[in-house]
Amino acid sequence: MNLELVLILVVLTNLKLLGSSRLGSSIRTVGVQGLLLGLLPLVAGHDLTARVWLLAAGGAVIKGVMFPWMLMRALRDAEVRREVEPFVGMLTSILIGIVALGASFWLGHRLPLPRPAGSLLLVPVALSAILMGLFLIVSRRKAVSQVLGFLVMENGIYVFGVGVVQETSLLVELGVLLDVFVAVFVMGIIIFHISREFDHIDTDRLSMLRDWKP
Amino acid sequence: MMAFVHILFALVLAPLLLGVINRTKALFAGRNGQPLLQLYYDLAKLLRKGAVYSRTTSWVFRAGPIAGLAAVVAALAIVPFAGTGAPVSFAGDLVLFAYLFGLMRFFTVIAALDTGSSFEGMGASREVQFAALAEPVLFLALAALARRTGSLSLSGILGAVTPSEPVWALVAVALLVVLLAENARIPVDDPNTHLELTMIHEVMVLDHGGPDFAFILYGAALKLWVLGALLVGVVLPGENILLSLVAMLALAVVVGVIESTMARLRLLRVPQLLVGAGALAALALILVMR
Amino acid sequence: MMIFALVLVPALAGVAAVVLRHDRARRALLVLTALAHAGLTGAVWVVLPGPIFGGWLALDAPARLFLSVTSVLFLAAAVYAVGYLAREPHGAEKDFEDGSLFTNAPEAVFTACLLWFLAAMTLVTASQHFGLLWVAIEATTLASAPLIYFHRHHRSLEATWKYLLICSVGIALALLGNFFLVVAASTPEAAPVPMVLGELTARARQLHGPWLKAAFVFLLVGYGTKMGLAPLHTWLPDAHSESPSVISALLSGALLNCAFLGILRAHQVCAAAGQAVFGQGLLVGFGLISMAVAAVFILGQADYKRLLAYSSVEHMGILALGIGLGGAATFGAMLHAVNHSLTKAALFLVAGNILAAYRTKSTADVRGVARLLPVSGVLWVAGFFAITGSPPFGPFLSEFTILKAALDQGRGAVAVAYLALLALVFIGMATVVLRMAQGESGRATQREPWLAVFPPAALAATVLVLGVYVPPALGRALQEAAQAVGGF
Amino acid sequence: MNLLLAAVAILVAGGVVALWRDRGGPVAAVAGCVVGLVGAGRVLWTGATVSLRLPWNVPFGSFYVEADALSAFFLLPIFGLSALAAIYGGEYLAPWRGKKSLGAAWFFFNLLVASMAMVVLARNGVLFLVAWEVMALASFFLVTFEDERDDVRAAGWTYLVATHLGTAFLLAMFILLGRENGSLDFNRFTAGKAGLVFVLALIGFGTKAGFWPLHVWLPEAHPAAPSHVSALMSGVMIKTGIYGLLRVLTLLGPPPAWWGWTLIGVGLVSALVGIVFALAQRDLKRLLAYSSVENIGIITLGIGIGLLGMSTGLPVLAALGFAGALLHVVNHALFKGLLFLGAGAVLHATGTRDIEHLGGLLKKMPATAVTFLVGAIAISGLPPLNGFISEFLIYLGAFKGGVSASAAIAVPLLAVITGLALIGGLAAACFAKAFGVVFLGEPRSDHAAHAHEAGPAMRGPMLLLASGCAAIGLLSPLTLGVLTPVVSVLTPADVLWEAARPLTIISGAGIGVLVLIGVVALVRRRLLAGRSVGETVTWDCGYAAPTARMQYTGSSFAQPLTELFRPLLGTRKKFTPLAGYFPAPTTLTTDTPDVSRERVYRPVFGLVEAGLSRLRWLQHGNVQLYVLYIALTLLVLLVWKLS
Repeated sequence: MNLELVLILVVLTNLKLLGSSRLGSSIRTVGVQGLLLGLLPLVAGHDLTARVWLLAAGGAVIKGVMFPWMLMRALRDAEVRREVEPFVGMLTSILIGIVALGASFWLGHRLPLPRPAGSLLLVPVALSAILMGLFLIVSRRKAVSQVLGFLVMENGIYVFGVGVVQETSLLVELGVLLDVFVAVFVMGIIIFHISREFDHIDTDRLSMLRDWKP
Repeated sequence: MMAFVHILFALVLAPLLLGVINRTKALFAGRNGQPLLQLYYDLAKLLRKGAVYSRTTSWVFRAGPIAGLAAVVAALAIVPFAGTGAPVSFAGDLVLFAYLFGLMRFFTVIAALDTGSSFEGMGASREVQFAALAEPVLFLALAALARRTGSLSLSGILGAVTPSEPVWALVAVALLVVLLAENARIPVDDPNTHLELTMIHEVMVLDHGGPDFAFILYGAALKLWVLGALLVGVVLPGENILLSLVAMLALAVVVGVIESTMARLRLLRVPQLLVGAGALAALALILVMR
Repeated sequence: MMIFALVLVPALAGVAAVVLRHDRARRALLVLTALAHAGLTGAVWVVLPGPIFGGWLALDAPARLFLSVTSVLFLAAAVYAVGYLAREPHGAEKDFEDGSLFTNAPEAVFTACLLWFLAAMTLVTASQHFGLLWVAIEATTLASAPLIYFHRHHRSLEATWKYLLICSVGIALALLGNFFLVVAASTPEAAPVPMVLGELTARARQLHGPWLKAAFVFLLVGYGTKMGLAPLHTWLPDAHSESPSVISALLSGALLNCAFLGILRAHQVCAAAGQAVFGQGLLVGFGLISMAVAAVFILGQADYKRLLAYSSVEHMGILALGIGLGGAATFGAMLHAVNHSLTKAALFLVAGNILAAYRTKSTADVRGVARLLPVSGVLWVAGFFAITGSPPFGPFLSEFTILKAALDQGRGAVAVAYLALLALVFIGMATVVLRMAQGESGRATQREPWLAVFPPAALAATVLVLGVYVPPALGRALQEAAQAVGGF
Repeated sequence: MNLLLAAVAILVAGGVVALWRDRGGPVAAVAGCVVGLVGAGRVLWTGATVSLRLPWNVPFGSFYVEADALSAFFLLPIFGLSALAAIYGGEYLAPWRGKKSLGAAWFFFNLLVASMAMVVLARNGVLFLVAWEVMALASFFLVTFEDERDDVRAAGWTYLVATHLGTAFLLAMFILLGRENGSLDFNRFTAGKAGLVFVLALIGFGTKAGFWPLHVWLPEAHPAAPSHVSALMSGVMIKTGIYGLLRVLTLLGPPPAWWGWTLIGVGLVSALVGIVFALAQRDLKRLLAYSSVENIGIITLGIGIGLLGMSTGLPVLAALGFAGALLHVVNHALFKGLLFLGAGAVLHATGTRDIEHLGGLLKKMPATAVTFLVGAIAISGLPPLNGFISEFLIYLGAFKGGVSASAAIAVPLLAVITGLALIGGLAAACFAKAFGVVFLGEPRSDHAAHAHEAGPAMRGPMLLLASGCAAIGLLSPLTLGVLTPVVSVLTPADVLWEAARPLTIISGAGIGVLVLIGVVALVRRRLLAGRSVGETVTWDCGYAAPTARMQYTGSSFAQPLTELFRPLLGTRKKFTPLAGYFPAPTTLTTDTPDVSRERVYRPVFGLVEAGLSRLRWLQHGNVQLYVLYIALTLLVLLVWKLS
């Protein structure tokens, strides 16, 4: 199992996310992606210290297990199944995803790493994940899928962090993980409240607060 | 010395001018007309009368004629006559000269408003309108003369007149219009109309009687004399007193002729007349700038 | 040690607030913690504690400044909160806008989050390590989200959701920015530079240019989202208008400053690396855009809490502009940060009183505040004049300083835009605020609770004093802070 | 200096005290003003410039105050009129006692006086701006004293916005002045970019002074304020704008000619527009406000002539222009203060400012009427009162220039003279209307019919001001002694004595006129002694039952002139013409809103607001959209900065 492969799998999972309308499967996909990221520290060419193992384990558990579980619960409370009419159709989404991929390769080309990392794919993949995550947030209606988008973005950053950055201290990385965990946790709570308050979780209808009176 | 003589002349002869004007008009109308000294008789009679006041009026009404007369007498002290300087003369006295008439007018107007009569209000309103337009003309004319002669006092200006130039003619015409307007003569106002609606000056003094009215008539006569003296000084400089006096009478005749040959302008046209006079004065000003 | 205490005291107090049973005890705890924190902060001014954790935590000049502002505001807010919580009903209450029933979050949660919020903000000010700074800022988001959702009705829910999502996205970008910074710091020729501010600025010359620029862009956008720079400000009016006024006061007065501090740190590194111009150009741009956007929404604003929120956007713009202009403007920006925090907090607290008395946030339905609530009315008008930069209040001096810097540098266009936008905002606010304050209220004058008027009054008084006299100690602190971020 | 600062301190302290004991307000105000008058008088008497400079702990600030002749000269009307206004206000505000907090009113009153004094004394940019803005705020709160009325609130808003925008220009101006030396102390200022600074000063100070077209706030705010405040604002506060302009001119060095021409133009237009609009008003205080625009115009005209004299090397022109302007500042403070106090007395007695509802008040309130008449004559610039003196100096300056200077300068100057003459005529008409319609004839309404004379505390100040008008008019040569050192701050003034010698004769003539009046009056009395003096109704063409409604109204009195200036006024008429042989009763209503307000400011504000509200869709409410903003911003920055 080598780095390149993991990265490519990450990209594929992202594309699948863009293409799928079933929330359940999307969550599972994100879970898979999480597990892949768990592998990342081990294959990124660091020397395998306890720190790296810990990082891998933490990543895998939180990103691969906790998040999907929490989101699944939120989904159950909200009893919704699929992303109905998103702002951007599935096919277009995939196309845009590919465009984003291209863009991130361009960006990666513009930003050569001062010190070569494990793979040339690292930076573009990370950036593409971030862009696709943003795109998911912008283009989807359901709160859950926006959280998914946020996670994809987060994962992209994680890829970059783990793959490129060696020197960050464990404390910071665990802090980051913890923060993200709490963030998703709170989001889960809010989603639960939303579903109770509005008996739907379409965030585009969460737009009472505005200064534009059409 | 001479200066005070002139004041004496003015005080004595001013009413005569109106007599002359009326005789001239009578002549044109083929009437005998009233005697030359009619105004003297009127004054004498009025001064001997009592007075009747409207209950509406207050002390302002009584003060009007007094202040008016005082102001015009003061103005009289500023105009030179027959080339000799006036008793009071200083740089910029022409401003004081003009503003004394303003003071006179102000009191006449508020005295008129004091009666609460709509007719007198109407007259007052017209008076201030025409005066507001006549004053700039007067100033333009005087400015032209001041520029030409390099002096800022009436005495200085009239002392240095060289009437051979066209400028003086223009100024003279402008001053004549001002004189007619200020003294409520045709073509601006008809002194002996009998319809209040058409009067300006007359209607303002409808309610005055007795000594007050005498003051008003006398003040009006003096005003005519003062402006006349200015005009005569412009067209006919020279030391010769007799000549100047004759010129004054001639001016009265001219006014009479104008009154007999012209009709009173419609009130809406009067501003145009004054603006026209202003144009002449302005032209004079441009000419003296060379 | 002292820094440690500053962070730990509120954190532990927060835990205690969860376990405590009685409301009174909890409120006492809140005020006591605030006092303790303020006391410690005061002590910091006397004896400056040295850095700990190998320089990860330290109180340099900017940190001291922002820490003090935060602490003062929190004290005022805590006192106000006691009265506020006492006023708030416990059972279900009727929403005054659409009449739906809703309940408040349990007071324990509220107080606890409030205290953790303070802890997080303290950590932000104290942390010199970029990673730690990021963690702390994200923590402020998480701690404050439940506070915004104190009134559990759908509007505050919506506001919280937007706040959480938008800020998380922004913060995530900031995280990437941090990683970029690490990359920029690890060049092959030299040993990698640790992420501690001191080290970075000291060895800034060997940072990798393009990556540093990219890092700055990401940090600016990320923390800028949190700071409320337009067009990233979108969460701000919603959160401020829907959260309890005491929270709005803290968000506007303290939290935005913390995000601003994050940007300042990044700017410090840029400046040290000789990339100052690059960053300053961006800051000037963001500053003017923010002021313009704020002006757009302040003109004819129908909700007075949103009005104050947009005014915060405007003033964040002014801060960015000040740093962007650099030089003397940096001092102005620092001074303005202090002035704005105090004034805006006072205004939000007063807005809370008005809201309590009129039960509406719509400016159209509020009349005669000066008659109904004499003290709040006076504070409302005074605060308006202060926030719009009229003498003799503090903000005038800082805004004037920034203007002077702009003109002295010959940036006429910037100065003109700055003045024009300030004037626009003034007109907009004057229209709303005066309409509210003046006229007949149609009701009998109310006696205002001491706890509700004293905190804003104290803050307003401070602003007035700062307008006519800048204490030398503060002046020095501002000077040092300005020098620390590359100005003077 | 100490006396002046003490005066300011007394005023501020008294203001604070007034918050608790409002009766302390006027007392402290009078006390402070008296002390201040003594201080200012000392400066003018000794002719020594006193100054004080203390460090002040704000950015670029220093507590640097100085009283030279110019400052002291402006302090005289400030303190003098304020003291009288305070006495007057004590009685004027009495009806509100208990209904409103008079304490606040007096707090702001004293603050206003103190800040005006500080504006004149300040020699540091920050200090000046603080005083300037405190002055604006204090007066704003005084204007909105009756804030339960919509028109008052609207007026307050207009005033606040106008003054704030004006201040913005001053900020820039001071910074530019202090740019080279990095200090905002006046003595460190340098005249770089003088032209720009002049323009900024013209706009910034012109807004406060009320130059056309920056005057829009003036006719709104002055009527709205309580009358003693209107008197103060119109009498002295707007003069601080003139002071500022003069002070800046002293810092800018030798002026180019175009500054002079600009001021002359601005002054002429302001004066003409001001008086024409004043003629068209039927609200007494609004009329007075517009006439303030006119007088400010005359003052500006004088300053312009002064600058022209400096730039063209005609010292006489310069000295006369400045002297006239400065003297008119004091004169206007006297008679405009007097007139506003009179208007206040009328309002106080009748409850209306609409002159069409007044009339016949002379019999009800004789003292007010007499003083108002004095003010009216004086403001019309008629001899023998003070208005004529200052206008005469300006006339004389213009004439001297027009007579001696080259044509390029002379022609415009003589045109200016014509303009002044027209303005004078219109002013006389305007105030004949104001006095005549309000005080003469029969009462036009019950309000007027049941009026009562004002109390002693209100009459006293009016009498004092009236006698002030007479004194300056009849003793004008003495003013030169005060004016010369003040003028010499701006330009060499030694020529002034020579040039202004006519004042002696003028005052003589004035006294002469008064004597003549006395003589004629005596004659009249002798004549009427023992003769029948009857009473009857006014002659109305034999219609013997005149009613008050048959009187000429103010509007109809002014109609011929307003008709003449219709294109300028844009008066709106609503009239349904009579029809048929037996026409139904019909009405004619006219109103004259401010043209620049209606045709310029309102549309512009409307456009800006409409344009900006289009951008509101930015805050659309969709969180997706908001995240999109973030993404786009990021992409734009990356693409822009990294490629």
